[in-house]
Amino acid sequence: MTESLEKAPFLLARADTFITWAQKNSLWPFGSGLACCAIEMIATAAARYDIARFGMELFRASPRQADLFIVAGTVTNKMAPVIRRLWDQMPDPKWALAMGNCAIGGGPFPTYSVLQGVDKVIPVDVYVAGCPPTPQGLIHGLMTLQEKIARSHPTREILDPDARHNR
Amino acid sequence: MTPFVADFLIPVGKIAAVILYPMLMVVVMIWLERRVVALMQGRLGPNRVGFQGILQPVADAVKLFFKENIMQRQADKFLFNISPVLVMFSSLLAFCFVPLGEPIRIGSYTLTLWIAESPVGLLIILGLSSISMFGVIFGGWASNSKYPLMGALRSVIQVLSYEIPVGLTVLTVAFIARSMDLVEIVRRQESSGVWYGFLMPVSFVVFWISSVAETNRAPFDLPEAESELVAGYHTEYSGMKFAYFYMAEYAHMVLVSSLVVILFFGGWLPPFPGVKALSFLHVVPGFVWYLVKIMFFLYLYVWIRATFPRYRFDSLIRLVWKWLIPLSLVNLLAVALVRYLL
Amino acid sequence: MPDTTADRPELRQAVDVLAGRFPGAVLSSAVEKEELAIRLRKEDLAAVLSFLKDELGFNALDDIIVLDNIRSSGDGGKRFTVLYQIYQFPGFVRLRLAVDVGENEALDSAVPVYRSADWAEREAFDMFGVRFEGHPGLRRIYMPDEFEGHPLRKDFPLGGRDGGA
Amino acid sequence: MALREIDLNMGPQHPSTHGVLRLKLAVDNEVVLRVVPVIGYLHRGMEKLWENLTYTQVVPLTDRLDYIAALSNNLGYVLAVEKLAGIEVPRRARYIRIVLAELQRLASHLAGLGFMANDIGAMSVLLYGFEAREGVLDIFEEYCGARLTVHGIRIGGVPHDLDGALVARIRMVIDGIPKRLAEIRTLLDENRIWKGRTVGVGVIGAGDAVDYGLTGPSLRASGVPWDIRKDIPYSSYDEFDFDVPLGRNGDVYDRYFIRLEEITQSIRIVRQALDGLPAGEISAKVPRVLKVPPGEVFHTIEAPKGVLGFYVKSNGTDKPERVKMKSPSFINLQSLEHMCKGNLFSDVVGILGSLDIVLGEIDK
Repeated sequence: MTESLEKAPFLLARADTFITWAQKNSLWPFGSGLACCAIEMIATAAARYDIARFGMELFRASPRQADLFIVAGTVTNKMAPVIRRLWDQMPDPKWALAMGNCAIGGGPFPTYSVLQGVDKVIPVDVYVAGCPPTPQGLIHGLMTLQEKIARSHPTREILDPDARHNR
Repeated sequence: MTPFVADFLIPVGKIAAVILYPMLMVVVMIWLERRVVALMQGRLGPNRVGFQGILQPVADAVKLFFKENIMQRQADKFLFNISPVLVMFSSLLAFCFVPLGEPIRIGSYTLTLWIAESPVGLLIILGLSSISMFGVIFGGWASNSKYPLMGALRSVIQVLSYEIPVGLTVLTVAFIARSMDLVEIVRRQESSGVWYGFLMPVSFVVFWISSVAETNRAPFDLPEAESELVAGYHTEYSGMKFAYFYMAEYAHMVLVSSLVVILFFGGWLPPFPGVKALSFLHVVPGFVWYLVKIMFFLYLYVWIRATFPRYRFDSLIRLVWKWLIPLSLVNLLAVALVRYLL
Repeated sequence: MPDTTADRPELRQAVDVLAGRFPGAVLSSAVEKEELAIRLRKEDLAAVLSFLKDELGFNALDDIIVLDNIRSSGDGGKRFTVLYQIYQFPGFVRLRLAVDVGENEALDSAVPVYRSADWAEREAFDMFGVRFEGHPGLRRIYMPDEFEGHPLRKDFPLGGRDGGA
Repeated sequence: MALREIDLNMGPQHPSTHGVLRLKLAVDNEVVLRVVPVIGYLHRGMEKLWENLTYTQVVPLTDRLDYIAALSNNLGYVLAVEKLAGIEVPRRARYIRIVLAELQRLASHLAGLGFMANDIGAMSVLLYGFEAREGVLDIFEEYCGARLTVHGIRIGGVPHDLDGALVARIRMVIDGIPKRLAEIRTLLDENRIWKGRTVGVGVIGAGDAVDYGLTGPSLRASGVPWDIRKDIPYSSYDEFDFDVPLGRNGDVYDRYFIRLEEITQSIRIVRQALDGLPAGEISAKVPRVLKVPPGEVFHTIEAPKGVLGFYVKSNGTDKPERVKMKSPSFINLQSLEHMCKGNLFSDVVGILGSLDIVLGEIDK
């Protein structure tokens, strides 16, 4: 089954385009702020930068309804299990964005209590560097994620559930 | 007109319309809300997908359709699955009884702009909107989680309390119109020459406030108060089931706005139906007047949401039991007295 | 810079009153960088604190600070020094009380005197392992309960015991 | 409706816990019986880290404590080190610091008011507050390139001078703020729902407030006149004319009002500082590797959240022996249970918002 799908028949390709169009234009972020970066994340949603333009202003408070996990801030060892659990509570398809140096690799805190990079507990799609990244930086990261989604093939994952894990 | 068209195509078309029309209104409403709230807050709002972002709700719906449906292990599976359907179904069903205008004559055939006409249409709609409350309760309870449970509890108390003033004010309209048929109510407003909203402002105000509360909208959005209860009764819902709750909420708002327009603002009648000098307003089709009025009340919803903080639970209940219910009782007596004397 | 504490007669007086009231309790007192610091005997801490609060009007506690003396106290000194930073207002006088405490000794809790000492003492316990007797719920505050060791001790490595997570 | 007591877990991920605070609540239906805050989910081991860094390297890390008011943290730490090392800061630098610190207070209060209003359901106020705050962040960006973690105050002085263009810009921004405040006040001040949610909610009396060690706007809302800028002036604050607004009832509404008033006072101070900006150096001569003679010092300043203290102990090397931070939010949060008990569940988020806590400085 997988081989026959490699070539992506015409109809499936159209379906992919349609589904990814919806997915990339309706990325509802999970309203999870951890530290400093959360303030810049809110600033990105506020009037000056307004990610609502991309249809992303519906910050969902419940992980069940979110598509995008913006890990905004320092992840400590105490918080890491919670992050993993929230990630598991999010329904597929889902994406993660590591915002800021702390989430990417511990940032300026090489200490006993800080997790050195959130990619140790959840898979990250896009990394946005900065301490904290500016709102422009975050928007660039979000647009990069949109491009990544546009290149994905959701129909394959629907027809072959194992493909999701090989993504 | 062949019997095939009259007996089969038109009913099917109407059934399709009764699903499509609310859905279309929901799409417009979601877009309107996000744009208008954004503009009120000095933002732009969705403007990337389609013309001015009008396709944004479509993208959201398609995306939600392809999301995973999470079912927790401890949830009551039957109730958990049935409640979004119940909510959506009752909202859509209510639209069967909402007339969109006077019957249209096409040759010998009369096309009615409603699916079902009932002498007690008003009661049925009120009953159906109460059924949607069960969806909320079941959903909150079946999730087997604390925030949804608290949201459901709040919803029960809130909706039960606010049903009373709604019922009492609807009675005043029925008294004056001597009918519970929605088409008849509009016709009476035409013949009496004055919209009931101006005749009975107290009824209108009480009905409008209570209806906003019944739809769980700001400032009465306690059952899904985000800063307190995360997402309220639908916290555990994902994917399409969540979309049902989400769309049903907007469908309910459209329904309530339609009711307000029909009961108090003359439905599809142009302004001042009795004034001869303004008869040129009849040039505009009734349906347009109807939509414009509904849009105005939907806009009010959005305006209120962008302006007011949220009520606290005790003051919410105090408002209804100490103010709205006594007020609507007095109002009912006054209307009955006037009706009796005239 | 206005001098807030040094050479204030009433402060001198306070030290004298303290020394008179609790003979032997005041081990030393010094004004450094315009701040008055008094070193106390461990046993008298609770009594001195409540005396300072009730009778001299030091009505608020800023913070409880712990120092690890492992590098400097090899010669039989005690491992930790606990500093109580208190102040009074109106009047705006600051005072620092210092108490030495060994690794296996416990201090009297300041919570009955200053309610704001609650979390500060939990922090001291979490970070240094200093125990406070009479505290209403002495448990870790920052680190998870199952964490081993006390991170701010000088012999605790920066990256953690397992060399960083 | 009698319901048995429910234990409710709020956080560490919850929309209104301002980050990663966790509250263990016991509620009976809607009435709060107990509130136990659990903190430490953002504990980054700052104090341990500081002991391994030089005095100057610590400064940028203080930005990450109270990240809504980074410059106030800079100022608190830098003043403590300067006091310990005996560095005399030029008067122009002190004035520039005051301009920056007061702008930071303004930005912090605007954000704080917004979060508080958002918790109570007035979503638009958050966006109005943030829009007004953006103007201040623009100033910081022009001053040193960063928006949030500014690192705009260095040991010995400030890194950059205020030139004419920047001064003009600051004047323009602070002239625009009162109009923004008026918008917020129109929405909230006399709003019945807002007053119902805030007046008489989360009351803490003056005696209890002092007993719990409350500081900052939350203490002044209870009517206690305790503002370090006035009472133990630091960094030339004694040369400025400003008022300390006081509340009467110590409820959420008063805390909201105090913040509004403090914004007005901050604007006053900034205007005075810009008008009287003295000429001269912007930084003292500080050796590249700063070695501080042995000693210890505890210095406090009035940060936007309350009294911020830094205890610095030096051992003669270029690294501090111990730096301890007394964070205002850490102390203020302790009084949460006192304020919440017996109130409704909905009030907890409002009270928490009115305390204006930042987890970065609580957890360090």
